[in-house]
Amino acid sequence: MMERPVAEITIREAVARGLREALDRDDRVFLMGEDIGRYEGSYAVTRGFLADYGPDRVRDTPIAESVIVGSAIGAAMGGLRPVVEVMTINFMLLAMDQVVNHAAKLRYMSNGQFSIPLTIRTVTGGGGQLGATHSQSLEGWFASVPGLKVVAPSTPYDALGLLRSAVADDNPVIYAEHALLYGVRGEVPDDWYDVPIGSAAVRRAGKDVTIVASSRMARFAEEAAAALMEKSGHEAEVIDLRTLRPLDTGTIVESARKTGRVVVVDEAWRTGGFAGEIVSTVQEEAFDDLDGPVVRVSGANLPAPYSRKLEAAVYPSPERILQAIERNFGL
Amino acid sequence: MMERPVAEITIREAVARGLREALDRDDRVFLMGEDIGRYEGSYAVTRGFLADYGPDRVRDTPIAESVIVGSAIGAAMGGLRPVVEVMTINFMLLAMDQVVNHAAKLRYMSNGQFSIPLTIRTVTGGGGQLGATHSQSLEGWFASVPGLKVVAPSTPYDALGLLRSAVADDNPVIYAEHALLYGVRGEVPDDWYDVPIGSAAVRRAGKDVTIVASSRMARFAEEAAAALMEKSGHEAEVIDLRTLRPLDTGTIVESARKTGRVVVVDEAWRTGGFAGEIVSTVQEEAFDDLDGPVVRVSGANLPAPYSRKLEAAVYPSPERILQAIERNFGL
Amino acid sequence: MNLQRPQAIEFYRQMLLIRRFEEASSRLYMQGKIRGFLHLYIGQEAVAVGAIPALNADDYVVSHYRDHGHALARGMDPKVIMAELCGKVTGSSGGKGGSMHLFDSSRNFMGGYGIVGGQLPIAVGLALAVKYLEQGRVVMCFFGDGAVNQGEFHESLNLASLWKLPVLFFLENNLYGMGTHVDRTHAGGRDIYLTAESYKVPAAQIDGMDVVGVREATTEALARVRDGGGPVFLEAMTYRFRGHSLADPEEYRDESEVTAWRGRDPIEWFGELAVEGGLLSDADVEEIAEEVAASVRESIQFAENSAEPRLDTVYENLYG
Amino acid sequence: MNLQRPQAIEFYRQMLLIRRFEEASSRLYMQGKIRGFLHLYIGQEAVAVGAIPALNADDYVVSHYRDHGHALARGMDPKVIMAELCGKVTGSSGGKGGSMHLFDSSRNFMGGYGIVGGQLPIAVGLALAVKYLEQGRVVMCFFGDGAVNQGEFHESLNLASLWKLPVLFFLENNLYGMGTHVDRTHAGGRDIYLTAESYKVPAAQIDGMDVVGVREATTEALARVRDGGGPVFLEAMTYRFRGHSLADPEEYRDESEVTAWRGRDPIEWFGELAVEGGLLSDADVEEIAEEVAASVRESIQFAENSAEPRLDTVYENLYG
Ligand SMILES: Cc1ncc(C[n+]2csc(CCOP(=O)(O)OP(=O)(O)O)c2C)c(N)n1
Ligand SMILES: Cc1ncc(C[n+]2csc(CCOP(=O)(O)OP(=O)(O)O)c2C)c(N)n1
Ligand SMILES: [Mg+2]
Ligand SMILES: [Mg+2]
Repeated sequence: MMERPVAEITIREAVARGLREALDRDDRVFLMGEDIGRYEGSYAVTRGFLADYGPDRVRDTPIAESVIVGSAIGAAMGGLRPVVEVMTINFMLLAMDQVVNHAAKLRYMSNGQFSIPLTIRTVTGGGGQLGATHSQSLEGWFASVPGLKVVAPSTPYDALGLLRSAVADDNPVIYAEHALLYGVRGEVPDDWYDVPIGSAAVRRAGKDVTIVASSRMARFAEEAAAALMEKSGHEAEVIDLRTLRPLDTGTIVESARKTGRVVVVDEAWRTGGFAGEIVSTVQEEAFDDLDGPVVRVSGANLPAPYSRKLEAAVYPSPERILQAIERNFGL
Repeated sequence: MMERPVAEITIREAVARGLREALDRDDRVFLMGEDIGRYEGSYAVTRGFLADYGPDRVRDTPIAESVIVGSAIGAAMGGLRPVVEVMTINFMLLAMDQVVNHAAKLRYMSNGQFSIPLTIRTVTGGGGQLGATHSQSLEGWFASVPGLKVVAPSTPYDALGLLRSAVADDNPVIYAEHALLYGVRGEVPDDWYDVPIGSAAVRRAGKDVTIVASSRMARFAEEAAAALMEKSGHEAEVIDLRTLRPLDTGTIVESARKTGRVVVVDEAWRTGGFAGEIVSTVQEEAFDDLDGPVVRVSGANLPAPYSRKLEAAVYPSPERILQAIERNFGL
Repeated sequence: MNLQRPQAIEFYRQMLLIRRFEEASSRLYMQGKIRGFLHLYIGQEAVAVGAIPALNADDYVVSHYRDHGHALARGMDPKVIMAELCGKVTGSSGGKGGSMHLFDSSRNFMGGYGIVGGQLPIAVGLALAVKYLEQGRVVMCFFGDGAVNQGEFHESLNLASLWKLPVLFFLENNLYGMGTHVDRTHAGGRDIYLTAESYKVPAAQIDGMDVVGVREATTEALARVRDGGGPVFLEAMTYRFRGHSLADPEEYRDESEVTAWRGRDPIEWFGELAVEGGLLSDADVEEIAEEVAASVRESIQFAENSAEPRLDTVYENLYG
Repeated sequence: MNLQRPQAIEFYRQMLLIRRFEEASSRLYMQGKIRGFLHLYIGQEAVAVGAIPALNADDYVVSHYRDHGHALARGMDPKVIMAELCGKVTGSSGGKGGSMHLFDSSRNFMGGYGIVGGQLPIAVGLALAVKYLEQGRVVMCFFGDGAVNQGEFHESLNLASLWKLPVLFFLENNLYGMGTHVDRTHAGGRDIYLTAESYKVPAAQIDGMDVVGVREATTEALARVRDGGGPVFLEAMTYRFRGHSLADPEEYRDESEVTAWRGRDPIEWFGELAVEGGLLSDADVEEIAEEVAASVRESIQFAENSAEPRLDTVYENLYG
């Protein structure tokens, strides 16, 4: 069989491609959000969409996150498959009730009479000096809510593959794009594929230590793994979760059993962060194989300060991951 | 010294007493919330308050959680010490932005120019067959936010002592009352005391296993400990966290080192729940002393079903705690 | 009163069914067979019965936590509702939803929402789907005077008006949100429909105790919504005769106010009028009463004889 | 124009300071010395300068993320603002806040809010404190046309009106929320002040390019608020000459619209008028320009020469 061509595109382009496909393949799909039309997206993902699909399918909304999300839920109940953009995950705080009390619960409370095929795209993460109100990583909260699914791609391949799965899913999916990954390039086949929700990727195989992360932190994990190899020749296995809910515990636990050493990297605030779920699961399932405690490398317990220097101090970095491995496991 | 009298009162009475004291002692304290005045509180905590303190200090609000909390934040910046009642923690979802982006961050973002001496009383927990939208335990989310403090008393003594500390605190404190604990009775001294925020209580000393919990789950833990003793003579140490943020890790870790076996009980959804924080901390700090993995007994990964039978299946119970101890530790 | 006999029978029967059903559920609550929060519709029957049957079968109804009356008026089976209130497997959600969260997809009864104001964006979204799919349907969305002050009210009216969506916003102004009088919660005053007009939504206030008037106003409003000009807003002035929920100590309303409104009981009032006007005979009234009583009895028996849900079904229908 | 020379000098100087300050911050942004989101106030200077200095020293000002102009008009030191924008330890928040989150407690400048609409409840709460403490102060709260559609706008106007709180709600209607025209976001239409009236809040629309008119309207409104009758609402029609932020590709506005509004430049317009009317001489204008340029230069130097915050201070001022 001849190999089909494979293109190098950015995550931004991968998301845009996924959205266009979704619009092309199914009339019930439409996009809705602040400044996605005329302005073409605050992160320029929907450039050209309004011109190509028109205002019925690419809907600019008022700045009113609660009714944006709530009406998308209603539209989903009414037979559509909305793909909503909430400009950043920080603004999801204004739509929390609709997400948690309605999107996540309507199917269960109606005992399956209604389902909510809704994708909420939103932008997560810090590191861009946007200050405390604009730099949060709240996807862990959503990942704790039964009824939701949560994905957070870190490559163009996954961005497209997971978007396909999200749009095809009959459940509400939070699709978190990292603000600082839009320009990341990677190969994406022309052939159709998808990335199933709930499957992690082993980015790099290794036998000495497991690094578990998602989104931008997964890229940091790869860098740390490369640096570790460089520095001491130790092999880190890097697991990119890709999906936070449902969590691919199988892949995590298998790796933990193999390496006996696990580092969880999480951009969110350390205390109460989703890293705690992974730590808990690993020590529940692989306790006897562990050489020592599962280590967390998390965001500091601080609102993000604006100053570049201070901000750099509060987020995980490849260096900090490497240090944690060295310090805790003597590798 | 002669002992001052000690009265048996309910948690409801303890909270009411603390509120009255706060109103009596400091003119800057006022109460605000839905139906706290004329209706006298949906859980009858503020009975008689409107008559005694008048409508300036006991303020009925419209049903508008965001402006209730947001205006309390503003009032705190303006020199008052508001004590807000958000009828239940489920409705906090509508005030999330104000709590997370403002109450928690204003002091830090202004580099200490402003502080937010605000207490938000709210009602948490399930088990009352109120259905999925009214049965959540979201205090763990708040406990993950830097800038907030979170307390969750389980006795009248702590309810009063922690309320005193909350009202005296210059930071925003989420004070979570469990819906099903209002009638719990306990001794409360007439003498002044407080319960400092950030200190857990060892409810029962033991050497065989540590049970960590808060709010209603702490009471379940005590029941389970008693049952364990009864059944097999094993001693469980019960730690009632009382405060979720800042977490009293010292008390937890010390006990974990002693017993080597730890169970964390959390009413919230298992995946991503705050229990994960405690598990992570314990295995980080006491790994070498642990006999086996830290065990979580949590709420099911489900919206709360209404039916009594189904609902009973999704929450932890003393029996389930006991079973978890027996199954995991062979006690 | 320009009314035919079959219509009068329907009005009377449906209102009485709601009344008797609610009385029964109140009794079951006292017996501990229904639990949680229970919000009765007693006193407001003329609104649901005047409004909802004016819809087509494929239109949507969106309610809040005080939803039994709306569900019954939409034709939901009393048995299935009662079973839900009792947490039985035969309930509309198999016991998973409860009183505040009734759903019936076969009747486009879209819920049952426990969060004050939370149903408004949902209704707007349903209307968006209707318009997008060119279905020609209408979404009738109920809410109380208390919900009007939530931010979502504002966001929803604005969006529906902006996008000219087919929603009939149906406010049941019973003067209280739980224990707080509307005069103490809404700056615009008691005439909330005036607030709606600021969104360029045509609005009117009607007597919510007069089932005939409600039907007339609803029919007119629905025609207007179907015309495609966007949402319409109706404010029905009404009163709940009982407490906010069965947990309500009810100490915030003057005896005299309650008595005055009870004097305007929508069922008695309509019954008397219909009998006087020769539309209903005393025999009709009695027959309907018996029929309704039987139906309610049947619903209780059905609920009590139904099984509790099986434990192993608890994880069902979380994801689809 | 009934205006004295000192006043004219002040108007011109303050507006020009904002303009030059913003131009400078734009340059520093291009040089990578300011980062994150940067929202310039250029074009809207007449609003801040007309409105804010009409306040007393103990009144409160609440702003949003487009806050430099408000901060400067309130008398915040340009050096301290510029240092904050550059993330330096000498900044108003020691570099922890950034452009969207300016604060100056000594001037009751209460922030700097990054969440659209989020500042409105805060302002209402400040007003509640003022009334509770009988301080006789006023809270002046700025927000944009985009914020009007947030639920918190509704909740805040309602509560302030209901409780008759001393807030002057100050809408800067620059016709766009980011890239979306107000006609496509607000059902009530472009005249948003009419919406405010439905909350029983006295409201007026004014020309936001005319600093004198803004001052007059503000002074009148403030007197009214101080009278204790509750909030007042002013809508200043204005325009931002630059993009929403420095990340804005600016493709959503017609060239002709931008040109027309630039033709109404509030600083040029006032300068010409004042010179024609003999209130300012050409020499004055030149002198002010130099003074302002020096002040801005000084602010840049100050910021650039200031140290970055020390790493070990990062945990400071989280809790008090
Ligand atoms: C967001 C939210 N806040 C508070 C409540 C508690 N609550 C339930 S019903 C109610 C009163 C609502 O009054 P109204 O909208 O007038 O409807 P009515 O009960 O009169 O039918 C309140 C405060 C809730 N369910 N949701
Ligand atoms: C809740 C929320 N949603 C979205 C944003 C992103 N955002 C920042 S400014 C803005 C436009 C606001 O427009 P307007 O209120 O008119 O103020 P202007 O920028 O014109 O001064 C948007 C959408 C935000 N900061 N907060
Ligand atoms: Mg009401
Ligand atoms: Mg604007």
